[in-house]
Amino acid sequence: MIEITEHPIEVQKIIQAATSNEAGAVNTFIGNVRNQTSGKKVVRLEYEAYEPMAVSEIQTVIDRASEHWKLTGWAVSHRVGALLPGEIAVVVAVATPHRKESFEACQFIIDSLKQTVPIWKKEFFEDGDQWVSAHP
Amino acid sequence: MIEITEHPIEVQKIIQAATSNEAGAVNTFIGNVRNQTSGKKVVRLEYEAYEPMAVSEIQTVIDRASEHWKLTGWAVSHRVGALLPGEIAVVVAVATPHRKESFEACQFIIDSLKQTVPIWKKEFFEDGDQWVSAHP
Amino acid sequence: MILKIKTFGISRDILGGREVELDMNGTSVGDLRKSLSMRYPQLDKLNSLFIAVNQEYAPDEKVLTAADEIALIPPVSGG
Amino acid sequence: MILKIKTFGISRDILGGREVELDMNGTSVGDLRKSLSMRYPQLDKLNSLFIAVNQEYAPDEKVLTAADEIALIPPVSGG
Repeated sequence: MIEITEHPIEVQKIIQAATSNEAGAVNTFIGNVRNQTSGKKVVRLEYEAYEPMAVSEIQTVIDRASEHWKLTGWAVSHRVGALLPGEIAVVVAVATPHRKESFEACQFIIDSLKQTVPIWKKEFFEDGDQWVSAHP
Repeated sequence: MIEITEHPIEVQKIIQAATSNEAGAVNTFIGNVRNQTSGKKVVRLEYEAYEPMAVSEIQTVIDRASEHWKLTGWAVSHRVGALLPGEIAVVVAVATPHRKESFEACQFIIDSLKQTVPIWKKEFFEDGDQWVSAHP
Repeated sequence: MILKIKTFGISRDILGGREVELDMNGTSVGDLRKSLSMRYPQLDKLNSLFIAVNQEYAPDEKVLTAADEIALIPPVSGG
Repeated sequence: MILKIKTFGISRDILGGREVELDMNGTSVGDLRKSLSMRYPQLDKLNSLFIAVNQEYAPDEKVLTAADEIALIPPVSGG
Protein backbone atom coordinates (compact mmCIF):
# COMPACT_ATOMS: atom_id res chain seq x y z
CA MET A 1 0.00 0.00 0.00
CA ILE A 2 1.34 3.41 -1.01
CA GLU A 3 -0.46 6.54 0.10
CA ILE A 4 0.14 10.26 -0.43
CA THR A 5 -2.41 11.98 1.76
CA GLU A 6 -3.54 15.41 2.89
CA HIS A 7 -5.09 13.89 6.02
CA PRO A 8 -3.38 12.88 9.28
CA ILE A 9 -1.67 9.51 8.85
CA GLU A 10 -3.24 6.66 10.83
CA VAL A 11 -0.24 4.68 12.06
CA GLN A 12 -2.26 1.66 13.14
CA LYS A 13 -3.77 1.37 9.65
CA ILE A 14 -0.34 1.47 8.00
CA ILE A 15 1.05 -1.19 10.36
CA GLN A 16 -1.96 -3.41 9.73
CA ALA A 17 -1.58 -3.01 5.97
CA ALA A 18 1.98 -4.37 6.28
CA THR A 19 1.17 -7.23 8.65
CA SER A 20 0.21 -10.76 7.68
CA ASN A 21 0.34 -14.18 9.32
CA GLU A 22 3.81 -14.86 7.89
CA ALA A 23 5.21 -11.70 9.50
CA GLY A 24 7.40 -12.64 12.42
CA ALA A 25 8.76 -9.09 12.58
CA VAL A 26 7.30 -5.71 11.70
CA ASN A 27 9.48 -2.62 11.78
CA THR A 28 7.85 0.79 11.57
CA PHE A 29 9.50 4.14 11.07
CA ILE A 30 7.55 7.28 11.93
CA GLY A 31 8.93 10.67 10.91
CA ASN A 32 7.50 13.57 12.89
CA VAL A 33 7.72 17.30 12.27
CA ARG A 34 10.32 18.67 14.66
CA ASN A 35 9.76 21.95 16.48
CA GLN A 36 13.21 23.25 15.53
CA THR A 37 15.87 22.80 12.88
CA SER A 38 19.48 23.75 13.57
CA GLY A 39 18.23 25.52 16.70
CA LYS A 40 15.71 27.66 14.81
CA LYS A 41 12.06 27.42 15.84
CA VAL A 42 9.84 25.84 13.17
CA VAL A 43 6.32 27.29 13.02
CA ARG A 44 5.00 24.89 10.40
CA LEU A 45 5.99 22.85 7.36
CA GLU A 46 4.50 22.43 3.94
CA TYR A 47 5.02 19.27 1.93
CA GLU A 48 4.35 19.06 -1.77
CA ALA A 49 4.51 15.95 -3.95
CA TYR A 50 4.58 15.25 -7.67
CA GLU A 51 2.02 12.67 -6.79
CA PRO A 52 1.91 10.08 -9.58
CA MET A 53 5.70 10.05 -9.86
CA ALA A 54 6.08 9.94 -6.06
CA VAL A 55 3.90 6.83 -5.97
CA SER A 56 5.85 5.13 -8.77
CA GLU A 57 9.23 6.07 -7.23
CA ILE A 58 8.14 4.66 -3.86
CA GLN A 59 7.14 1.49 -5.72
CA THR A 60 10.62 1.40 -7.30
CA VAL A 61 12.18 1.67 -3.84
CA ILE A 62 9.96 -1.19 -2.58
CA ASP A 63 10.89 -3.31 -5.61
CA ARG A 64 14.58 -2.71 -4.92
CA ALA A 65 14.10 -3.66 -1.24
CA SER A 66 12.25 -6.82 -2.31
CA GLU A 67 15.31 -7.89 -4.31
CA HIS A 68 17.44 -7.76 -1.15
CA TRP A 69 15.05 -8.92 1.58
CA LYS A 70 12.01 -11.17 1.77
CA LEU A 71 9.21 -8.72 2.49
CA THR A 72 6.01 -10.42 3.58
CA GLY A 73 4.29 -7.05 3.63
CA TRP A 74 4.90 -3.31 3.53
CA ALA A 75 3.09 0.02 3.55
CA VAL A 76 4.25 3.60 3.01
CA SER A 77 2.30 6.76 3.73
CA HIS A 78 3.50 10.34 3.19
CA ARG A 79 1.57 13.40 4.23
CA VAL A 80 1.32 16.52 2.05
CA GLY A 81 0.01 20.01 2.78
CA ALA A 82 0.56 22.11 5.89
CA LEU A 83 1.85 20.33 9.02
CA LEU A 84 2.50 21.56 12.55
CA PRO A 85 5.33 20.42 14.84
CA GLY A 86 4.52 17.03 16.34
CA GLU A 87 2.47 15.88 13.36
CA ILE A 88 3.45 12.76 11.45
CA ALA A 89 5.02 13.39 8.03
CA VAL A 90 5.84 9.85 6.95
CA VAL A 91 5.29 6.25 8.04
CA VAL A 92 7.05 3.20 6.63
CA ALA A 93 6.07 -0.27 7.89
CA VAL A 94 7.86 -3.42 6.73
CA ALA A 95 7.18 -7.02 7.67
CA THR A 96 9.66 -9.87 7.27
CA PRO A 97 9.94 -13.39 8.68
CA HIS A 98 12.87 -12.43 10.96
CA ARG A 99 13.72 -9.29 12.89
CA LYS A 100 17.11 -8.26 11.49
CA GLU A 101 15.72 -8.00 7.95
CA SER A 102 12.80 -5.88 9.12
CA PHE A 103 15.20 -3.23 10.45
CA GLU A 104 17.44 -3.33 7.38
CA ALA A 105 14.60 -3.16 4.86
CA CYS A 106 12.73 -0.39 6.69
CA GLN A 107 15.87 1.73 6.98
CA PHE A 108 16.70 1.16 3.30
CA ILE A 109 13.20 2.25 2.28
CA ILE A 110 13.12 5.48 4.32
CA ASP A 111 16.71 6.35 3.33
CA SER A 112 15.94 5.79 -0.37
CA LEU A 113 12.62 7.60 -0.14
CA LYS A 114 14.41 10.69 1.12
CA GLN A 115 16.87 10.55 -1.77
CA THR A 116 14.73 9.80 -4.80
CA VAL A 117 11.02 10.38 -4.22
CA PRO A 118 9.75 13.71 -5.62
CA ILE A 119 8.43 15.27 -2.43
CA TRP A 120 9.49 18.71 -1.20
CA LYS A 121 9.45 20.29 2.22
CA LYS A 122 9.26 24.00 2.96
CA GLU A 123 10.08 25.15 6.48
CA PHE A 124 8.35 28.21 7.90
CA PHE A 125 10.17 30.09 10.65
CA GLU A 126 9.02 33.13 12.61
CA ASP A 127 11.06 35.35 10.28
CA GLY A 128 10.88 33.61 6.90
CA ASP A 129 10.75 30.32 5.04
CA GLN A 130 12.92 28.05 2.91
CA TRP A 131 12.74 25.01 0.65
CA VAL A 132 14.82 22.37 2.46
CA SER A 133 18.06 21.23 0.77
CA ALA A 134 17.47 23.39 -2.32
CA HIS A 135 20.71 25.37 -2.06
CA PRO A 136 24.24 24.49 -0.91
CA MET B 1 7.23 2.73 30.18
CA ILE B 2 7.88 -0.98 30.76
CA GLU B 3 5.02 -3.43 30.68
CA ILE B 4 4.74 -7.20 31.15
CA THR B 5 1.15 -8.02 30.34
CA GLU B 6 -1.23 -10.95 30.02
CA HIS B 7 -3.48 -8.88 27.75
CA PRO B 8 -3.09 -8.16 24.00
CA ILE B 9 -0.53 -5.41 23.47
CA GLU B 10 -1.94 -2.14 22.18
CA VAL B 11 0.66 -0.96 19.67
CA GLN B 12 -0.72 2.56 19.36
CA LYS B 13 -0.49 3.03 23.14
CA ILE B 14 3.14 1.91 23.19
CA ILE B 15 4.08 4.22 20.31
CA GLN B 16 2.35 7.15 22.01
CA ALA B 17 4.15 6.43 25.28
CA ALA B 18 7.48 6.78 23.42
CA THR B 19 6.55 9.89 21.44
CA SER B 20 7.10 13.48 22.51
CA ASN B 21 7.44 16.83 20.77
CA GLU B 22 11.21 16.47 20.55
CA ALA B 23 10.90 13.17 18.70
CA GLY B 24 11.82 13.63 15.07
CA ALA B 25 11.96 9.87 14.56
CA VAL B 26 10.15 6.97 16.18
CA ASN B 27 11.17 3.41 15.39
CA THR B 28 8.92 0.57 16.47
CA PHE B 29 9.65 -3.13 16.43
CA ILE B 30 6.75 -5.57 16.67
CA GLY B 31 7.48 -9.27 17.21
CA ASN B 32 4.61 -11.54 16.20
CA VAL B 33 4.05 -15.23 16.89
CA ARG B 34 4.93 -17.11 13.71
CA ASN B 35 2.79 -19.98 12.50
CA GLN B 36 5.82 -22.21 11.99
CA THR B 37 9.36 -22.67 13.23
CA SER B 38 11.94 -24.54 11.15
CA GLY B 39 9.08 -25.69 8.93
CA LYS B 40 7.11 -27.19 11.84
CA LYS B 41 3.57 -25.91 12.44
CA VAL B 42 3.20 -23.96 15.68
CA VAL B 43 -0.19 -24.40 17.39
CA ARG B 44 0.44 -21.90 20.19
CA LEU B 45 3.14 -20.40 22.39
CA GLU B 46 3.40 -19.81 26.08
CA TYR B 47 5.54 -17.03 27.49
CA GLU B 48 6.57 -16.90 31.11
CA ALA B 49 8.47 -14.08 32.84
CA TYR B 50 10.28 -13.65 36.13
CA GLU B 51 8.39 -10.43 36.25
CA PRO B 52 10.18 -8.09 38.69
CA MET B 53 13.58 -9.11 37.34
CA ALA B 54 12.35 -8.87 33.72
CA VAL B 55 11.26 -5.27 34.37
CA SER B 56 14.58 -4.35 35.99
CA GLU B 57 16.61 -6.08 33.23
CA ILE B 58 14.64 -4.20 30.55
CA GLN B 59 15.41 -1.00 32.46
CA THR B 60 19.11 -1.96 32.43
CA VAL B 61 18.93 -2.42 28.63
CA ILE B 62 17.25 1.00 28.27
CA ASP B 63 19.90 2.61 30.48
CA ARG B 64 22.64 1.08 28.34
CA ALA B 65 20.94 2.34 25.16
CA SER B 66 20.65 5.81 26.72
CA GLU B 67 24.42 5.89 27.16
CA HIS B 68 24.89 5.39 23.40
CA TRP B 69 22.00 7.31 21.88
CA LYS B 70 19.91 10.31 22.86
CA LEU B 71 16.50 8.78 23.53
CA THR B 72 13.73 11.35 23.79
CA GLY B 73 11.31 8.56 24.67
CA TRP B 74 10.87 4.78 24.73
CA ALA B 75 8.39 2.08 25.68
CA VAL B 76 8.66 -1.69 25.88
CA SER B 77 5.81 -4.16 26.26
CA HIS B 78 6.11 -7.95 26.46
CA ARG B 79 3.18 -10.32 26.51
CA VAL B 80 3.04 -13.38 28.78
CA GLY B 81 0.66 -16.34 28.88
CA ALA B 82 -0.77 -18.31 25.95
CA LEU B 83 -0.47 -16.76 22.48
CA LEU B 84 -1.73 -17.90 19.10
CA PRO B 85 0.05 -17.42 15.75
CA GLY B 86 -0.36 -13.84 14.52
CA GLU B 87 -0.58 -12.37 18.03
CA ILE B 88 1.93 -9.76 19.16
CA ALA B 89 4.55 -11.02 21.62
CA VAL B 90 6.68 -7.90 22.04
CA VAL B 91 6.71 -4.21 21.07
CA VAL B 92 9.67 -1.84 21.41
CA ALA B 93 9.23 1.84 20.48
CA VAL B 94 12.12 4.31 20.59
CA ALA B 95 12.09 8.02 19.81
CA THR B 96 15.19 10.06 18.95
CA PRO B 97 15.80 13.45 17.34
CA HIS B 98 17.11 11.86 14.10
CA ARG B 99 16.18 8.74 12.20
CA LYS B 100 19.41 6.75 12.10
CA GLU B 101 19.65 6.66 15.89
CA SER B 102 16.05 5.48 16.19
CA PHE B 103 16.85 2.36 14.14
CA GLU B 104 20.11 1.66 15.96
CA ALA B 105 18.67 2.12 19.45
CA CYS B 106 15.53 0.08 18.76
CA GLN B 107 17.55 -2.79 17.31
CA PHE B 108 19.97 -2.69 20.24
CA ILE B 109 17.08 -2.87 22.70
CA ILE B 110 15.28 -5.82 21.09
CA ASP B 111 18.57 -7.69 20.53
CA SER B 112 19.62 -7.16 24.17
CA LEU B 113 16.15 -8.01 25.47
CA LYS B 114 16.33 -11.39 23.74
CA GLN B 115 19.72 -12.09 25.33
CA THR B 116 19.36 -10.98 28.93
CA VAL B 117 15.74 -10.50 30.00
CA PRO B 118 14.32 -13.45 32.00
CA ILE B 119 11.41 -14.40 29.77
CA TRP B 120 10.88 -17.91 28.42
CA LYS B 121 8.98 -19.20 25.43
CA LYS B 122 7.48 -22.66 25.05
CA GLU B 123 6.40 -23.76 21.60
CA PHE B 124 3.47 -26.17 21.22
CA PHE B 125 3.38 -28.29 18.07
CA GLU B 126 0.74 -30.77 16.97
CA ASP B 127 2.88 -33.59 18.37
CA GLY B 128 4.62 -32.09 21.39
CA ASP B 129 6.20 -29.01 22.92
CA GLN B 130 9.59 -27.55 23.81
CA TRP B 131 11.20 -24.71 25.73
CA VAL B 132 12.96 -22.64 23.07
CA SER B 133 16.79 -22.54 23.18
CA ALA B 134 16.98 -24.65 26.34
CA HIS B 135 19.14 -27.40 24.86
CA PRO B 136 21.96 -27.46 22.29
CA MET C 1 9.79 23.22 -29.93
CA ILE C 2 7.37 24.56 -27.34
CA LEU C 3 7.10 22.45 -24.18
CA LYS C 4 4.85 22.60 -21.14
CA ILE C 5 6.91 22.17 -17.99
CA LYS C 6 5.54 21.23 -14.58
CA THR C 7 7.36 22.82 -11.67
CA PHE C 8 7.71 21.78 -8.02
CA GLY C 9 9.29 23.13 -4.87
CA ILE C 10 11.77 25.93 -5.42
CA SER C 11 11.65 25.49 -9.22
CA ARG C 12 8.08 26.80 -9.12
CA ASP C 13 9.25 29.96 -7.37
CA ILE C 14 11.98 30.43 -9.98
CA LEU C 15 9.83 29.76 -13.05
CA GLY C 16 6.82 31.55 -11.56
CA GLY C 17 4.00 29.06 -12.16
CA ARG C 18 2.78 25.49 -11.77
CA GLU C 19 3.09 24.84 -15.48
CA VAL C 20 5.25 27.03 -17.69
CA GLU C 21 5.64 27.06 -21.47
CA LEU C 22 9.16 27.17 -22.81
CA ASP C 23 10.34 27.49 -26.39
CA MET C 24 13.49 25.38 -26.40
CA ASN C 25 16.35 24.97 -28.84
CA GLY C 26 17.14 21.33 -29.73
CA THR C 27 15.26 18.14 -28.88
CA SER C 28 16.97 16.37 -25.95
CA VAL C 29 16.73 16.66 -22.18
CA GLY C 30 20.29 18.07 -22.27
CA ASP C 31 19.14 20.76 -24.72
CA LEU C 32 16.21 21.55 -22.42
CA ARG C 33 18.66 22.01 -19.53
CA LYS C 34 20.59 24.58 -21.59
CA SER C 35 17.45 26.49 -22.55
CA LEU C 36 16.25 26.51 -18.94
CA SER C 37 19.64 27.65 -17.70
CA MET C 38 19.71 30.58 -20.18
CA ARG C 39 16.21 31.70 -19.34
CA TYR C 40 16.29 30.99 -15.57
CA PRO C 41 19.91 31.31 -14.38
CA GLN C 42 18.81 30.86 -10.74
CA LEU C 43 18.26 27.17 -11.49
CA ASP C 44 22.06 26.78 -11.74
CA LYS C 45 22.39 27.68 -8.07
CA LEU C 46 20.41 24.64 -6.88
CA ASN C 47 22.09 21.64 -5.30
CA SER C 48 20.73 19.52 -8.14
CA LEU C 49 18.07 19.59 -10.82
CA PHE C 50 16.68 16.48 -12.44
CA ILE C 51 14.22 16.38 -15.27
CA ALA C 52 11.41 13.85 -15.26
CA VAL C 53 9.81 12.75 -18.51
CA ASN C 54 6.50 10.92 -18.23
CA GLN C 55 7.04 10.57 -14.48
CA GLU C 56 10.48 9.00 -14.70
CA TYR C 57 13.94 10.46 -14.15
CA ALA C 58 15.34 11.09 -17.65
CA PRO C 59 18.97 11.11 -18.83
CA ASP C 60 20.29 14.06 -20.86
CA GLU C 61 20.31 11.96 -24.05
CA LYS C 62 16.57 11.36 -23.99
CA VAL C 63 14.75 12.92 -26.94
CA LEU C 64 11.62 14.90 -26.13
CA THR C 65 8.33 15.37 -27.95
CA ALA C 66 5.69 18.03 -27.33
CA ALA C 67 3.39 15.29 -26.01
CA ASP C 68 5.72 14.30 -23.15
CA GLU C 69 4.88 15.16 -19.55
CA ILE C 70 7.93 17.10 -18.44
CA ALA C 71 8.66 18.11 -14.84
CA LEU C 72 11.50 19.83 -13.00
CA ILE C 73 12.74 17.95 -9.93
CA PRO C 74 14.79 20.24 -7.67
CA PRO C 75 16.48 18.64 -4.61
CA VAL C 76 13.88 16.41 -2.94
CA SER C 77 13.29 16.65 0.81
CA GLY C 78 10.53 14.20 1.69
CA GLY C 79 10.42 12.15 4.86
CA MET D 1 21.93 -24.15 54.57
CA ILE D 2 18.37 -24.62 53.33
CA LEU D 3 17.40 -22.29 50.45
CA LYS D 4 14.15 -21.65 48.65
CA ILE D 5 14.74 -21.59 44.91
CA LYS D 6 12.38 -20.08 42.33
CA THR D 7 12.30 -21.94 39.03
CA PHE D 8 11.35 -20.80 35.51
CA GLY D 9 11.05 -22.33 32.08
CA ILE D 10 12.65 -25.73 31.71
CA SER D 11 14.25 -25.51 35.17
CA ARG D 12 10.77 -25.79 36.67
CA ASP D 13 10.18 -29.02 34.77
CA ILE D 14 13.52 -30.38 36.00
CA LEU D 15 13.13 -29.37 39.67
CA GLY D 16 9.41 -30.17 39.69
CA GLY D 17 7.90 -27.05 41.25
CA ARG D 18 7.63 -23.26 41.22
CA GLU D 19 9.63 -22.94 44.40
CA VAL D 20 11.83 -25.78 45.61
CA GLU D 21 13.75 -26.16 48.89
CA LEU D 22 17.34 -27.32 48.63
CA ASP D 23 19.76 -28.19 51.41
CA MET D 24 23.06 -27.01 49.94
CA ASN D 25 26.67 -27.55 50.94
CA GLY D 26 28.72 -24.34 51.19
CA THR D 27 27.61 -20.71 51.03
CA SER D 28 28.36 -19.27 47.57
CA VAL D 29 26.50 -19.24 44.26
CA GLY D 30 29.22 -21.55 42.93
CA ASP D 31 28.53 -23.99 45.78
CA LEU D 32 24.81 -23.83 44.97
CA ARG D 33 25.59 -24.73 41.36
CA LYS D 34 27.44 -27.87 42.56
CA SER D 35 24.58 -28.91 44.87
CA LEU D 36 22.03 -28.36 42.09
CA SER D 37 24.14 -30.32 39.62
CA MET D 38 24.45 -33.29 42.01
CA ARG D 39 20.75 -33.38 42.79
CA TYR D 40 19.44 -32.46 39.28
CA PRO D 41 21.99 -33.68 36.71
CA GLN D 42 19.62 -32.71 33.86
CA LEU D 43 20.48 -29.06 34.54
CA ASP D 44 23.96 -29.73 33.15
CA LYS D 45 22.46 -30.46 29.73
CA LEU D 46 21.09 -26.93 29.33
CA ASN D 47 22.71 -24.39 27.00
CA SER D 48 23.29 -22.17 30.02
CA LEU D 49 22.09 -21.70 33.58
CA PHE D 50 22.41 -18.44 35.44
CA ILE D 51 21.50 -17.85 39.03
CA ALA D 52 19.75 -14.66 40.06
CA VAL D 53 20.03 -13.36 43.60
CA ASN D 54 17.53 -10.70 44.64
CA GLN D 55 16.52 -10.26 40.98
CA GLU D 56 20.04 -9.71 39.65
CA TYR D 57 22.40 -12.02 37.78
CA ALA D 58 24.90 -13.21 40.40
CA PRO D 59 28.54 -14.29 39.96
CA ASP D 60 29.73 -17.63 41.42
CA GLU D 61 31.66 -15.81 44.18
CA LYS D 62 28.56 -14.23 45.67
CA VAL D 63 27.79 -15.43 49.21
CA LEU D 64 24.19 -16.43 49.90
CA THR D 65 21.97 -16.09 52.94
CA ALA D 66 18.70 -17.88 53.64
CA ALA D 67 16.90 -14.54 53.24
CA ASP D 68 18.00 -14.04 49.61
CA GLU D 69 15.53 -14.40 46.74
CA ILE D 70 17.19 -17.03 44.58
CA ALA D 71 16.03 -17.97 41.08
CA LEU D 72 17.26 -20.27 38.32
CA ILE D 73 17.56 -18.61 34.92
CA PRO D 74 17.77 -21.22 32.13
CA PRO D 75 18.37 -19.94 28.55
CA VAL D 76 16.03 -16.99 28.01
CA SER D 77 13.89 -16.82 24.88
CA GLY D 78 11.80 -13.68 25.09
CA GLY D 79 10.94 -11.48 22.14
